[in-house]
Amino acid sequence: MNDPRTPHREGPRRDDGIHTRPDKRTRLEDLAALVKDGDMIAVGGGLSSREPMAILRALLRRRIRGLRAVGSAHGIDIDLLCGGGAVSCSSESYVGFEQDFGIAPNYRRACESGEVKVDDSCCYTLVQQLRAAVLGLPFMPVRSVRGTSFPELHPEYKTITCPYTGQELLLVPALAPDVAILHAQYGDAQGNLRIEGPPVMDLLFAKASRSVIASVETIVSTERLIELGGITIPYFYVTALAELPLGAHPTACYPFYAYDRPHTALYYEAARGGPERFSADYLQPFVHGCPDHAAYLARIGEATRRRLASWSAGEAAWMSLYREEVTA
Amino acid sequence: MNDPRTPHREGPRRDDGIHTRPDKRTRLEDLAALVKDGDMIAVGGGLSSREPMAILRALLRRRIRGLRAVGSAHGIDIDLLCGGGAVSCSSESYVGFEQDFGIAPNYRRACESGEVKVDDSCCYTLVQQLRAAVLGLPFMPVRSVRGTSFPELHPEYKTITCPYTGQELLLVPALAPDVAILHAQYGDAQGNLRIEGPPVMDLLFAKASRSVIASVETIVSTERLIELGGITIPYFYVTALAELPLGAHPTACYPFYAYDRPHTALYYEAARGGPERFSADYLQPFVHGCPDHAAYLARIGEATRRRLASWSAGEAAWMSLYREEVTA
Amino acid sequence: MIHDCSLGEFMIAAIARTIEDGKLAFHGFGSPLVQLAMHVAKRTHAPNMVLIAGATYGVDPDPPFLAPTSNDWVMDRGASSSLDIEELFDLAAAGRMGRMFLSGLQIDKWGNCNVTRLGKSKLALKLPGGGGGCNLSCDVQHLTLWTTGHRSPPDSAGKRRFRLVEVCDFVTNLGHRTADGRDRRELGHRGQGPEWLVTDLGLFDFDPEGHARLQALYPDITVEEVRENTGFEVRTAGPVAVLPAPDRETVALIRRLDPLRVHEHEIRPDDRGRRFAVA
Amino acid sequence: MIHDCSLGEFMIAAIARTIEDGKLAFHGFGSPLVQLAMHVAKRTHAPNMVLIAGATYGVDPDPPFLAPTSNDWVMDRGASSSLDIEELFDLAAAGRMGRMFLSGLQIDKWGNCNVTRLGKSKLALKLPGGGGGCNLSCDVQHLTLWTTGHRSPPDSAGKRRFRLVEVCDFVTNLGHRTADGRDRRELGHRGQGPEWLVTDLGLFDFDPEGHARLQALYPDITVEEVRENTGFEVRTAGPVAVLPAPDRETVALIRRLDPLRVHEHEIRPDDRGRRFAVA
Repeated sequence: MNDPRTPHREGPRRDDGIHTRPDKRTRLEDLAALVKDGDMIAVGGGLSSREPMAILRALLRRRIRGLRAVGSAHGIDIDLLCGGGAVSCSSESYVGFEQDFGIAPNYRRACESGEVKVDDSCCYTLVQQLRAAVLGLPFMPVRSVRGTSFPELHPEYKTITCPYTGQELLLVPALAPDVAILHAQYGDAQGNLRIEGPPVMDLLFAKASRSVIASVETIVSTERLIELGGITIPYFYVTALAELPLGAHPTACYPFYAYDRPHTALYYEAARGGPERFSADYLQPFVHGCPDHAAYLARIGEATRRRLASWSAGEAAWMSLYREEVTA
Repeated sequence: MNDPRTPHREGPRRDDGIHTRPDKRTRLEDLAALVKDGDMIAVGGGLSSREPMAILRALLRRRIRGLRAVGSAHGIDIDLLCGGGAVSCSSESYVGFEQDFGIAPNYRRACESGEVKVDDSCCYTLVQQLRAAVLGLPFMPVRSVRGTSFPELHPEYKTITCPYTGQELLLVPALAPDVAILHAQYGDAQGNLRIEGPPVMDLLFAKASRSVIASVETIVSTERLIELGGITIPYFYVTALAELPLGAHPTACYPFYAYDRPHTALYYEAARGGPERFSADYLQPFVHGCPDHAAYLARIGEATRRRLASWSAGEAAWMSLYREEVTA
Repeated sequence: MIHDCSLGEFMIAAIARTIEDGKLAFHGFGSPLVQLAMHVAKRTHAPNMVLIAGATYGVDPDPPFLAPTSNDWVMDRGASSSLDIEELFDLAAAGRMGRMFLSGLQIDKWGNCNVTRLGKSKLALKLPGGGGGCNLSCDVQHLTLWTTGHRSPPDSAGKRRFRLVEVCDFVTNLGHRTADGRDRRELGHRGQGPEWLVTDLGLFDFDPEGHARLQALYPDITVEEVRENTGFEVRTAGPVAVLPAPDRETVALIRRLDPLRVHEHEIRPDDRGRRFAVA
Repeated sequence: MIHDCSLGEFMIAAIARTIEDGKLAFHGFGSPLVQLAMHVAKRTHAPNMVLIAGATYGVDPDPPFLAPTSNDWVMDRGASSSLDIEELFDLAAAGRMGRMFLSGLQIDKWGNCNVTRLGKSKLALKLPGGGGGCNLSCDVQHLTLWTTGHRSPPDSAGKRRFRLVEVCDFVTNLGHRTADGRDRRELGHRGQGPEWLVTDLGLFDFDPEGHARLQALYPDITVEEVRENTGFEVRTAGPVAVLPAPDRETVALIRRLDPLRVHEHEIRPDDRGRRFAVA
């Protein structure tokens, strides 16, 4: 506490979820060290876009265990964490590879074996629970969900009679993840982030979580962020960040690169082949066998980077990235 | 209802608050006709910026009566409506002219005479009530407010014991205004709006209200809105709009023009002088004596428009608009 | 010159016909047939529909081609604006979303869908999960259900695993009645529940009790085939019609919208050879 | 060369000293003294404060000059980003806002403020209203109260209308105890209530009971003057100190930040002649 009667002295800092270190840049390994065994994590991006894959690989290299994953529509990110043995509970609303490849193999195996507790949720239920955390409320009301099987999975939901309408409403409790793990196109040293394209749940995750770690394609000046169109997530939500070009690979991070569908096909085949094959054909070459992000980039190769950047050459070039034969 | 067994026929349209007429452009007078006696209105903008003054003047010319005004930080907009006899209840959180001129004279008189029911609210209480409307919920919880005098003014607030924490919480009911009245810098024919600078409560008003009417400085193409930096309020929230350059005068609408402090001083002196003086010195010349917006613009004069646009010439020019002597 | 069309193209047209003009409609992700149906509707009979794209939440996009994944910048090219996830679901919760499309690995007679798990007490197969389907099934005014897996050929032991089942193992998305038979109208939800069910065999609506009711068939399908492949009693109301084939313009439009034939991924390999004369 | 400063400049420095580094702080609108205090703090001892501007909700702005109105683009020039109104109040409600500044036409012994109305049963004077003060007084971790109207000279009948009153006619912003004496801690609010009250006569903190307690005086003011101008018992804890004057750099900074002397509007005309030597 300051004392207005005397010149200013720095008081004790209480943690109130406001992050104000003027320079939050750090190395990937130090970023990953901010996630602890057993943490509830919220992974940004969605499906095949802007997943913080480089950070997730670093978590697996650290042999992290017991994560509880919450989020909406996910795919290779959560499947990889499951395949690496890092997850003990999933409250995601979707983990899969859409109609293109289908069911998520590692996630499915981990759920069916009992290694991962199946605690499925739904997008809006999660939105309301995260909102409750953002608003500092113990719960949020929801009209939907009643009548489905979800309340059986979630004894923490409560039913009340609305004092205004006399109707039944569901209450869902606040959900504050320990760490939000995000990948953005741009950031600055202070931790301001600029996300281009669909933000998915990233902003909500950033506001609801106790800490936020982020990788970005490139760190620029604050002025440059504003020139580019403005800041999506203000710095005071962000704990630390690292510059990791191609940090979302094999998911997309436009405008830098498109979704790497052939790599995802390779991943999927390895995962579908069972734990041993997944370990040998994917985890070893792309995760544990790469001591750092530079080694991963070298493994992926410059030709891949050029191919994925070619989407911007025009519709034909873009479409050719997704042609059937490419996935063979 | 369509029938997938047969070729398509247009079914009956139910009002679900989605506005899809492809061309929503209209004249100011038709826009104002969408507000009815007794409506609950939410006026966009805040304090000295982006108030939809031209629409409010048109409402007074129509001799509208019995409006209930809800909103956060307001000044000349609500004071003018009160001075014109249009308001019967105020749930605003603030109506005044800050430290610069002080108490709002017409608003104060109307409250003290009993003409306007004093139903003051607070910014976040309103945010939560509007949010409840946006979310289709009967209420939202609030932790604050308890212990102040506001619950005495608002018997509709309810207190509950939180089923999660055992703590007391306040519930505030949904508030869905009949009409949101907004002024934006840009719009297109479909009704997309682009607001530059602080959006205040405009977006929340647009989402919570049954209909949305807007004036804009200039109507451009949808493509141009995107080039300018994107759409703030998507078209399907918007009922109708009119192009009214200088439609926020005497409040600011940057980047087009700054706040007209001398005009506001003139307004304030007239209002402080009592109802007769306000009618003679302000309502007559600037509202009832101007049959339309063009007449108002002529009354204000081209020199004023040039003066207010001069802010962009640099800090010295900008500051000179707010020098003390200008207000004399 | 287009003379015939595929099952996928036929289904897209059938789904498109369930979409009204002037309403806000949303497709989820992983559902190219529905994505295409919405684009067809917008470009034919429903020009004033508000088309919200799944995953990107782009408003009225005009993608140059369909990508094999929904959350791709391809999919929101040409959008005039985009919603965030909160706004999208708030619109539904407030009763402002006119139509949404849902499916499942199990769909029961009341239109409940299961995309969560097979196996009631013991987990036999973990499915990907329903995304926002649970919430939207309650909130959205009208639902169109669809599946490309109605046909359930017997396995080597002669046993069929039905897609259309008597009771779902888990109710991810709410239909007209809960697992214990409660009418959804008692629950006070915003939405009125499933209105149509479009399958690879035919079209169902729902009777006043909330039970699926066969209304029409593809030209190459019989009522008997539907009965064989359905895990619940197949009710009808009078004679069963034949679904109208799409016209040539609609088929041409679909081919232009999906040059990579992404939607064929949703069609079972056995059904990819079915051809239908266009109208 | 700066040798002395005005009451406004002295008060700005005193308010600035209540602001911590590394916290999120917010000034409302219509309060130039507080706006300037926040900019002074940010540019001196609290460089890592998150400075949120009232009305514009700009984050860390650097206005070229103070405008006479808070919701002016002048006021958010140089901001790196801006919050919307929901986000700003959510931050407070979640206990993440470190400090806010509140005032009133009545401030009572518990730090309750009235900006709504004079007259208990009958409305005698309608005040502008509290904006978001009611919510923020409950939610924000620490409050600094301020007023430039502590001095309450007697009117022609010899009667004083106190700014610092025994009981507010209406509690717009919550202090340490409710009108009926309940301790705010019983209410479970996020915020800890008023920490400091800076007036034109002196500085108060609050004792363990939650009652205002005189801590320090301006160099030209006596305890007796404070008693005469205060509507409740003036408590003290030991000897009353003299407030430290701002240093020359701080005074120069204020003059650079507010070339139009907008903050003088807040100072009563009688007090505009008070001068103080700088430190």
